[in-house]
Amino acid sequence: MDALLLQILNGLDKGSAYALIALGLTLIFGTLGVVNFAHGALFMIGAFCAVTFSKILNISKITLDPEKTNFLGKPLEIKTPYVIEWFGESTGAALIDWAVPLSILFAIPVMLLVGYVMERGLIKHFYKRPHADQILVTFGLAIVVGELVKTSFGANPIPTPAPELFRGSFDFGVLIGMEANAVIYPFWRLVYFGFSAVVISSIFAFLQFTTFGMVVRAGMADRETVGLLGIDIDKRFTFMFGVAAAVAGLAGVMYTPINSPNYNMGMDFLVLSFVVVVVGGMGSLPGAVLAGFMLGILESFASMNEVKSFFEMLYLPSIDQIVIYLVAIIVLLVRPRGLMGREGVMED
Amino acid sequence: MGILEVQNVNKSFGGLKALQNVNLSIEEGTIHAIIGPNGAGKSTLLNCFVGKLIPDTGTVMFDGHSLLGRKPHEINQIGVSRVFQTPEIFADLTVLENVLIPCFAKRDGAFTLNALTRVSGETDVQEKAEQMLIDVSMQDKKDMIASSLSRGDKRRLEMAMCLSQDPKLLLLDEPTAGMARADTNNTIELLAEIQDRRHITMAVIEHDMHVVFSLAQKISVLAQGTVIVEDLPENIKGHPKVQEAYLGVAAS
Amino acid sequence: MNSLSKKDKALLLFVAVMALLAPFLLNPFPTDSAMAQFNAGYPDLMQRFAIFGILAIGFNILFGLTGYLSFGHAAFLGVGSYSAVWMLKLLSMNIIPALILSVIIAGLFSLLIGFISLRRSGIYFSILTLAFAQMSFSLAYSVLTPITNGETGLQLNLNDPRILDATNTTGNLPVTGLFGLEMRNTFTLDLGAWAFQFNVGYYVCAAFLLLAFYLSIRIFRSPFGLMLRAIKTNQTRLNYTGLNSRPYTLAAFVISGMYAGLAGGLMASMDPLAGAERMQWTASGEIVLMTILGGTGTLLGPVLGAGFIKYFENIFSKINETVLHSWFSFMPDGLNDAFVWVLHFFVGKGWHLTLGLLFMLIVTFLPGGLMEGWERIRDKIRGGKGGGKNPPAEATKTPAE
Amino acid sequence: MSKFTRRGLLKSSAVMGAGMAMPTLITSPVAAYTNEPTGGSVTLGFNVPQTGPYADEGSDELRAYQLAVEHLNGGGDGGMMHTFTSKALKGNGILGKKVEFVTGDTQTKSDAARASAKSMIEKDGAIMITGGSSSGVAIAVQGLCQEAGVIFMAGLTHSNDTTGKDKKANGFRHFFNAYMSGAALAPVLQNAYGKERRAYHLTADYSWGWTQQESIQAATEGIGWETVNNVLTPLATTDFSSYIAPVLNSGADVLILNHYGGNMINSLTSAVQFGLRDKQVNGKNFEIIVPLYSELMAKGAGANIEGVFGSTNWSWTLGDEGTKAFVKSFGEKYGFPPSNAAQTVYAQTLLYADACERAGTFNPCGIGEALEGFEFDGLGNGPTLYRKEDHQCFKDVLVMQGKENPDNEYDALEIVEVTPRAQVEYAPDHPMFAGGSLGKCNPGA
Repeated sequence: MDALLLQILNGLDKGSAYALIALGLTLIFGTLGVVNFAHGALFMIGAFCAVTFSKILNISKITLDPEKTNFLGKPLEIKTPYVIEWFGESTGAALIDWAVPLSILFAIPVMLLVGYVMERGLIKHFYKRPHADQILVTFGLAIVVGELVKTSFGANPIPTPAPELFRGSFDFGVLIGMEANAVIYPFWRLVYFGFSAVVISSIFAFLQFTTFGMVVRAGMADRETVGLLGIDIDKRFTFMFGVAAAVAGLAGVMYTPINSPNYNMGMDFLVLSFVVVVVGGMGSLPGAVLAGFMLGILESFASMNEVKSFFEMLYLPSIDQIVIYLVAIIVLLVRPRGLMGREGVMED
Repeated sequence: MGILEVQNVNKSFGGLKALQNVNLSIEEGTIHAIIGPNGAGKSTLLNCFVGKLIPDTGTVMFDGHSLLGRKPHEINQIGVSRVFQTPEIFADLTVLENVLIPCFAKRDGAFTLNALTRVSGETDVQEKAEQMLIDVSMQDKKDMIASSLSRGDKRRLEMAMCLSQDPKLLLLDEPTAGMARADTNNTIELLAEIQDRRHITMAVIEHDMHVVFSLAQKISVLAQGTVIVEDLPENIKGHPKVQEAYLGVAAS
Repeated sequence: MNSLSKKDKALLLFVAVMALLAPFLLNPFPTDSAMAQFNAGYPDLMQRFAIFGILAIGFNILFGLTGYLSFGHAAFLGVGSYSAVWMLKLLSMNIIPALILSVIIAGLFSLLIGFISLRRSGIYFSILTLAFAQMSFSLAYSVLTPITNGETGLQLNLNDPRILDATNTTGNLPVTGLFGLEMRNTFTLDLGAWAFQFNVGYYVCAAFLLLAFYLSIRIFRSPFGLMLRAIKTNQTRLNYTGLNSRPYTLAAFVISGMYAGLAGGLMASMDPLAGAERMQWTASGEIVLMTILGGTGTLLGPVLGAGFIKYFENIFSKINETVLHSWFSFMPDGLNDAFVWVLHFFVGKGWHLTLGLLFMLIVTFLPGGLMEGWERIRDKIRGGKGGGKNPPAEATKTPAE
Repeated sequence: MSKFTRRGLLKSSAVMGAGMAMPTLITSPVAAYTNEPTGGSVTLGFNVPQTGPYADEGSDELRAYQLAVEHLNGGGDGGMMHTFTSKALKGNGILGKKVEFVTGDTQTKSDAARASAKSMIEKDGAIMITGGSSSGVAIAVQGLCQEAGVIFMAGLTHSNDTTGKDKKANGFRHFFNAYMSGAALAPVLQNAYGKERRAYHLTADYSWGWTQQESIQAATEGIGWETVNNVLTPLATTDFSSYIAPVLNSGADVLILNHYGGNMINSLTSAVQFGLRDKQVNGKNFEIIVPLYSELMAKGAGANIEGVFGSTNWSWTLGDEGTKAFVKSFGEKYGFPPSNAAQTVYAQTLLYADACERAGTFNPCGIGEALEGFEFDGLGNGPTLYRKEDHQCFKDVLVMQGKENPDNEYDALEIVEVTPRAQVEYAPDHPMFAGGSLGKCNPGA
């Protein structure tokens, strides 16, 4: 029971990352009709916003320590971050410690700008082109962005820890009346889950309850008609592209303490997020979220030893290697348009 | 016995009864028009003929075969062709290729792995297709990409594609919808000419009364999912039931 | 040969001449010159051009004609390779049985996957094929290691049975051959400052490329090919024309799967190792990119696209700073360093960056891929009188600004 | 100007007669071995990952290779050439020929690595291939070099198979292996954590992971530890939470992570997040072990590695003369200390060149003989042997521990113990290495 609960928590956590990325991807599909292979890159850019921000906070004044020497026998350089110089030891250290959450403030404008530039500068020219061309150009963009990040930050993962306050874990089991140590869960992962819940519900609320959102939804359903009503739908779609980029970016920012970011993380998530979107059904936002959480939870279950040995008895060893794809196949065979897909979206 | 016999067909979508006890008989060699106000069930009925929809109850017999449960391509194989409201053609292919495809389908059936012969070497099919284009006077446009044709030419091409299969029954779903007057008249002429020369049975769904009364030899009036009148054109004009059905609609 | 039109015969002849003269054409720079780095006329890369050309031609029969975008085609390449290596291990170092088995197994495998995946269309089909290929990759890398040798890839061993071959007493692995003709044999022609390499394996691959290309022309021009193109443009009309699209798409899928199997078999025949990575989604993606880059639905485009990507992968990745310095050695030091500094982002470990940029540039400015570029150049040369009767389908689309 | 010589396997040359349209073909004598250098230079092929997750490791290897070439050609301060016990190298290239090199990208994929190595051999006339950052690649390229008839000096490869079931006569490995990691770690672990421990393994689900898990399990069971479970994790896993979560309730009090690179960074980060190291199980502190360390992994894992034990091939913090000389010349050229991958490939390049000098030829068979059973010192790690039977190198192995509060990013690991060579030696027919044979050396041609 406690093992199941643990894996449900894990699944929700993985699912939140999948859902956030898939949500942005579906927004772009739905509003602009563009297959965006650079969406994983947006996630990665978000993560590197956090890295950059913490690097900025760590810009240091260098003084030489005449007593100590470095490995070459030269005087040792002592680095004091300017924020500590300026704000004092405690405030400065706290700022550095809170780099990841603080970088959200940094990432939102950056991601909106990235989204805007990407849509106006490139994607716009590909609305009427075949999906294959869109794939090629966005994939090219993803490679370029990845390589630029690699050139500036290297290929090795960069540790970006959560604030001291959220490091480590707490006993979730005790909270719900189980025995001690039964369900231990890391703080930050809970923060991540909570954060994504807030982002997802804000997006839905925005689309559901604001006039802007309603127009966008109407545009997703029937772009031409809304255009005929004299509404400049293009501007709104550009904005939605920015929003989708920001959602992916924020998912990336908050993900950095869970896994140290590297330049290739976008590609790792790219294929998976496409599977999530398609299993959810093309053009359906709730579908994307639902599929994200469903695949996250199933993936977690599949890694349980009991589940693995059960499938091994059925001559399906290493079920955790293939679970996502197997589920995708089954869902698509049972439900032709995924969980909640609309008819006619990307079916030809 | 008509070539197409529809008996007691019912079809509902959720609570909405789209067709109720529809009976219809289309005589071989005639042009039969199905008219009715918007929402009368004309398109639903047509879709039941071609395998796109399956009626809840009732039978649709064509030339001795039941059409129910057959897929569109199977229904075509037994001699039913269809013209769509907006022409469904192979937009990326040339006009000639558009006509070649039905000719091959007629000759080779639903699937043939004919991968190593040359299209241009299949002289029988080529000749047939070219002749068809001459028949609809499009031979000078045979190398154009179909998407670049005018709307009237697209309709003409679609008919040529259907006719090249020598169908026993040609279904036309609002063949003149959205056409300019001149194009409409051309289409009427074309259909009349085809009828004259080939004696193909046609079922026409049409809004435009000018088209209906220029062509039809018999007319069925559909209202609220049932056939209210089936008669010769001259008897349909001024028929009280028809007036009743169209009142309000006709007024606007 | 009445089977091809004059134009197609000319095209086939052109490809044949190019393939025959590739060792010269791909080696334009003298061996000792600084530009020799750009030479691609060595056996391994020429073999790869031919093999990936076959792969892309096959993929184009599916994607270019029917519009069904398979994102899992690398699985068939991998299956073909594994089958071929197993034949080389068990039966004989002669590549013929290996190639036959790889085509058959890839055909069967694609029949199975195609049968299931083709129940859906559009992106749903793409994801189904992707899922199957990723499952194949994951399993080949891990649990199927007894069959695939996982991480390392399936290799030959000294103590493999090879029941048809004479016992090997040399203490070295036998080499692949075609009835005694060794694939690795290379004849080097030193002509002045140039050295041209003629490799048996390459010419075997080139022969298969020509065969594959020839078959692809036949398919393109056949009624079957016409039906496939019809599927791409309007399935509704096709169905109302009495044709069942499923067997057509499945046949195209299996044919292109067999092409991929042949390519995989040839890869294993040239270099007897089958790695699991050739089934990964990135490998499938590469096939898609090759085809789009070259020109989807054109006969020659996919071959060009394949050559383009393989050229960058193998040539640009090998240009390092030392090579750059040697190119600009005629410049004064500061300028030399500046040039090297700028260029080093695009070569060596930066070759991905160049590739990504070129993808973007080509698709933005040449909507029809490399073939469109080729046609534009040809039209320029002909001074506008070209154009031809059948403008490419792409020409009707709005070009990017 | 770089010069690239290219030689095929069947040698022919054509002489262009002045003004003659037809070349006259004259068959020249068959070369004695593949890519026999004929000009004034010799080309080495450095095949390292330049794209993908191990690109930084590849860059570090390339730096070391360039340094080695510089030293071989008499440039720089000569580095470890002066501390090397064999004095055959004179700083005038190899056998009087200037050393040149070509580089390629393995992409950490067997296929790409082989393609890259082939192009070096076929196009650039490379006489030796070296490098790499994973066992799969090393084994694949080693096989290729055996077939092509050139020497392969494996880079970073830790799997037992490289000099076990997949060993080849033309291939040599300077790096240590999984068995050695286990043998070196076991006594340290026993000292630190006692004899009664229950270990839970998470293992990357491919052949390197399996051989390391097998080796570590055998070594830890040798000191009385119990193995609770071994769970295989897919290579593509990025979030290990679902594998880490059940560990705490499994009754285990030690977690062993048989992961490398990004996998290891992510699994260790997850394990620390789940608070495993703050817990007490069976009345003992819960511990984590990472059998194979690298400097880049330590850097990527950040503070999470504090106190975690592992092993490496070499460390720049060693105090011997060879290490000092190498760290000095590397540090002065690049501004930071070298990684153990860098030292491995540097030492190998020198060893290869030295073997050529001692053998008096570039013929792979001659070089093989010169390297087989070769004993030397002065390249770091103390007295070292290249064993004849399996071409595995035997030398001291370092047990490392993550440092608390490191001074800088290059100082994240500290040496806990230098395990003497005798302790990590094993018989050539040890069951973990059984099943293959070297075969005969192949000079190609």
